[in-house]
Amino acid sequence: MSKEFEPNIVAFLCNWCSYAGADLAGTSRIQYPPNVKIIRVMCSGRVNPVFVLNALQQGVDGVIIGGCHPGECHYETGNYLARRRVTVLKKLLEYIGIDPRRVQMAWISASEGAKFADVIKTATDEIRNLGPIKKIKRRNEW
Amino acid sequence: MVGNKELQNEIRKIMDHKDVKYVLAYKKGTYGFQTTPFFVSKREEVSQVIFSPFCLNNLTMYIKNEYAKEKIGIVVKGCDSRSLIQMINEKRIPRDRLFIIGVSCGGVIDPKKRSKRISEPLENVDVVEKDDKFVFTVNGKKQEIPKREIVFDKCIHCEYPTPLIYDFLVGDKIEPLGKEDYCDVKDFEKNSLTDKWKFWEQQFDKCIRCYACRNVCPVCYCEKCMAEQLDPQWLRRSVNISENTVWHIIRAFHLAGRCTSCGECERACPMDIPLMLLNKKVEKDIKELFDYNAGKELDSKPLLAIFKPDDPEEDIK
Amino acid sequence: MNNPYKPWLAIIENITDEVGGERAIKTFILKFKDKNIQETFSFKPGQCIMVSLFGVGECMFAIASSPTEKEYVEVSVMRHGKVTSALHEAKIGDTLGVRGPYGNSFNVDDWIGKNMVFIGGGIGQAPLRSVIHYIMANRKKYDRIDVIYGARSSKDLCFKEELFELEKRNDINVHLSIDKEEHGWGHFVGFVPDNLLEISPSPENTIAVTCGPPIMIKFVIENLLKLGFSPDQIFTTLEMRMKCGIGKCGRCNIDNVYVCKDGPVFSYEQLKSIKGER
Amino acid sequence: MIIDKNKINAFINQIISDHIVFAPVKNKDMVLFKQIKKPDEMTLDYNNSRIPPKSIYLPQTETLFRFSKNQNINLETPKKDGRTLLFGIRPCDAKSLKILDQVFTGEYKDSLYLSRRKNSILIGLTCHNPSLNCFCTSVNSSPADTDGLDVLLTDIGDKYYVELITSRGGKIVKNFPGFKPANKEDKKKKEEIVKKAKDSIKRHIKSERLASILDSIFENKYWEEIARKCLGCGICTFLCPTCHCFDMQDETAGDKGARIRVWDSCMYPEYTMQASGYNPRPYQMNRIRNRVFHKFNYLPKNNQVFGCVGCGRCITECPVNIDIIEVVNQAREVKKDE
Repeated sequence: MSKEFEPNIVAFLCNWCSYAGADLAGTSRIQYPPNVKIIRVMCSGRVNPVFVLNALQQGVDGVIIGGCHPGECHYETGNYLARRRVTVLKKLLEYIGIDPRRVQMAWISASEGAKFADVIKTATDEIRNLGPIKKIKRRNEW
Repeated sequence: MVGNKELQNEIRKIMDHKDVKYVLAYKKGTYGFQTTPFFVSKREEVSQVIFSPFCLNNLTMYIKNEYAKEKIGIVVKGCDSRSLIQMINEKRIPRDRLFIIGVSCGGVIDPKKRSKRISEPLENVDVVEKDDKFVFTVNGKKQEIPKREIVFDKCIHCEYPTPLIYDFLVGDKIEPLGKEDYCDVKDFEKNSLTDKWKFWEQQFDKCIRCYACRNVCPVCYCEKCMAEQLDPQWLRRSVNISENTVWHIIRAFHLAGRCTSCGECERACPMDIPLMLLNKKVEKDIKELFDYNAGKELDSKPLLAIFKPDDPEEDIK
Repeated sequence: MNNPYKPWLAIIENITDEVGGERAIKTFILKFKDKNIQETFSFKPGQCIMVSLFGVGECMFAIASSPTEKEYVEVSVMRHGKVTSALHEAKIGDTLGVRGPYGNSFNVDDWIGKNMVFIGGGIGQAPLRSVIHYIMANRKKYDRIDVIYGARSSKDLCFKEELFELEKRNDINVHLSIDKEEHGWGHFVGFVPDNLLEISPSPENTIAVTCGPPIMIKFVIENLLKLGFSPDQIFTTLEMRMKCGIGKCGRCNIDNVYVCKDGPVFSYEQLKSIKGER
Repeated sequence: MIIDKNKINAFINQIISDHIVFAPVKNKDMVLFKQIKKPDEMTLDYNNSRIPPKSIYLPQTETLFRFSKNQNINLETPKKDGRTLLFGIRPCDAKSLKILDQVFTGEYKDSLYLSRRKNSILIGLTCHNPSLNCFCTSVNSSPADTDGLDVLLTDIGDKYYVELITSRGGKIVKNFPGFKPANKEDKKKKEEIVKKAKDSIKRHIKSERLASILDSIFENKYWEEIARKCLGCGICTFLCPTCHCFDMQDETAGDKGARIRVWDSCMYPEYTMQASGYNPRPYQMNRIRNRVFHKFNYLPKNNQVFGCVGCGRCITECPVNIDIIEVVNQAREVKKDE
């Protein structure tokens, strides 16, 4: 390959913390990889595992779920519930043979612009190393 | 071993109550070793009721679609009683609408294992339990087979041969037959990601998406399953490895903390997909991570609707 | 052998808003992209076409225009599910797929020389419109013509302008109705079956054709029988979920008939012997 | 004709060179029809395949046409498959394909199915050891029925007895030198084996006047009784060799997509659910009755055949022991509608 593989990453960010964190990273002009496409959700607890799987099916190489730090959820418990779900889902993915690093979770507060950039950077590097997703991607060959 | 007479008597007692719609039990099936679910609604039908090691259906599956106001009687084995506890906890059916007849069960016979040992005749069959063996009588000829070799895998590791919930118990309480050590899951976990995928790819490739695994499951009762949702359509209807895999991940995930390992999905699967290997994995994880057991005690809250502030979070940044 | 599932491409030539609101109805004028197909596409009143929106799906609609109109076909669509909603979002000039015509038809030739009574309700007027237009184009061949049509309210009337125009003519009798009293409504108020009794057409040498919601059809047929119509003088159409449109996919059977290819038109005489859910 | 068993592999090798060959392949505890590249991939020691070979001609998922949605919409029919040969199909399944042929021809011809059928040769294998739930003899068939086949092989020990049924079949046999004329002994042996197979079928449907009997009990509560324990899982329809119902769906990715068809089942509530939410067959009772009637009333009325070939798959695989033989036989005992 002449060009290095660049992963496609989708980040589901909660409206109150992580999305504001991403916003801060932008206004503070902190550089982070352009591989990530952000989808704003009201709470990390809104992220249905189906969203994650569907993203992978559509050829996204990695998914990041960003929520408020434990104890700081705008809805009090959403991120705790998301944490349980994502933990179970990742274990299950690994068991099926899909690298669990393709699904990542991070706590990013509204003031952590730098952390947001850092999370994206590390995740992008990690997922770049994993290579393009193949296993549950739709082939779309009719 | 459960006496049919005793069981029938209990059912008659239930039917004496005025507001009983029917009693769910078993009767002899249409051929060979088969038994079949039986909705007993008339007294004169009670004499057809049986219980034997061929009674493999989890009858609680029929409760999930039952919205009647009357009471329902039901015969449950140890494993089935856990489904019932789970359904009561999920408020699918109130406890006081049920008359539960527990039957102690020394293991049910796996038809797949059985067919490799004894070919199925049309009729004239019988089986009795004798210590740790089953004695089959087929057309007058007797054959002994050790239980462990012919019961379902779930029975080998059965920790609850006596139902955990019942109004009447038929048969004596039985000591656990084995211990769930998740050895199959642990063995499988040792494989590399590539080998794991290779295995599941082969399994899911067989899937014909009949959704028998869902329909037979006592706790799969969403009014509209995500698999049938059209707008947005998460799952395409085409049968290929991508959609099949996602279906099986979602199915296993939706049963996290709800599956009680009754094994009906795997038994019903027409394509022999080892679904229990998937369900057991989730069961093991949630036991380790959250110290959670589905369908063990009444009034426990659903796994994914509760949390502890110090739940494990090894991978979170 | 041609692929029977592959539609021809057609362009939306015009869109008319018939009814607004939640159960909106629009009428689409469709023209085949291929001139040859437009010229050779022929159908009989009562027949249906499958309309496709690529990427969304397909739906069967009764053709609402007359076979005598060779330049285009018309369908009237009520917003209901996925495909019809998407169709309502479509714009003039959009390309869609059309295959057909499918199903049987009203036997307009057998009815020559007879009186005709059309009883329609709501969107059910669409297939009737095709016959009415056809008969008006061949007016001399038929005797007296009555059109009884009603909807929930004046806003829900389909093909309104057209019906008001027809009303002015003296070679056709149009009887409109709405379910509930409305200010300024000069016609009948009440349900269509009641309007039918009010008008009481004579069964003598008459054919009655009815189409509309199932419950309306049920009472219309009851009332027609009361008026002395015999079962073989009454025609109606049936509806089932359809996918293939050509009797292969299975789902539209009622008893041993497939509505898509053996229907949708049935005489009440035939319907009486068809058991099964509908 | 006959062919020695040890020459079968050479024969298969020859046909593989100019056909896509499907044959029974073992997959753990079940057998499925798969494309084979080498003769040793197949197994001929089997009762019947779990999924009927209808899946070769009516694949579970099939592209009807492709479209691209740029400014100009383009439609394209998928390419046709090459010549295929199905080796080792059981007579019941071959008969089922004839029933399906009737469905897919008629006024509107299904070119996708029919072109696959037209380009396919069926070499059947006599069912010398019918399963417990086989009842082909009740539905106008037998373990050595030649209906729908091009060639029928019967295992007579160390060789196969070969019957040529069509000229297509004759051609393929002629092209391979391993086939020899049969003697009287071979023929006798074959007849014995077929008779033994027939006699070993223990289960039967009483099929006389069945369509009219069913007509008279349509409204009976019996169907509710049958449907009560039904899961509505659809295994019986997916695994039925004569069930052909399908759903059609559009799939897209970017500006490209396709309309596909996938197997559907009349046992599902969504099957008849209309966009308005109205469902003419709302209960499992309606659906199971439709299934039984389709097989034993509608098809006999419309096409003069039973929609059932007696393969027994629906009985064996039903998780709750709904047994079509009993369903039909007991239906005869039910009180007639008023």
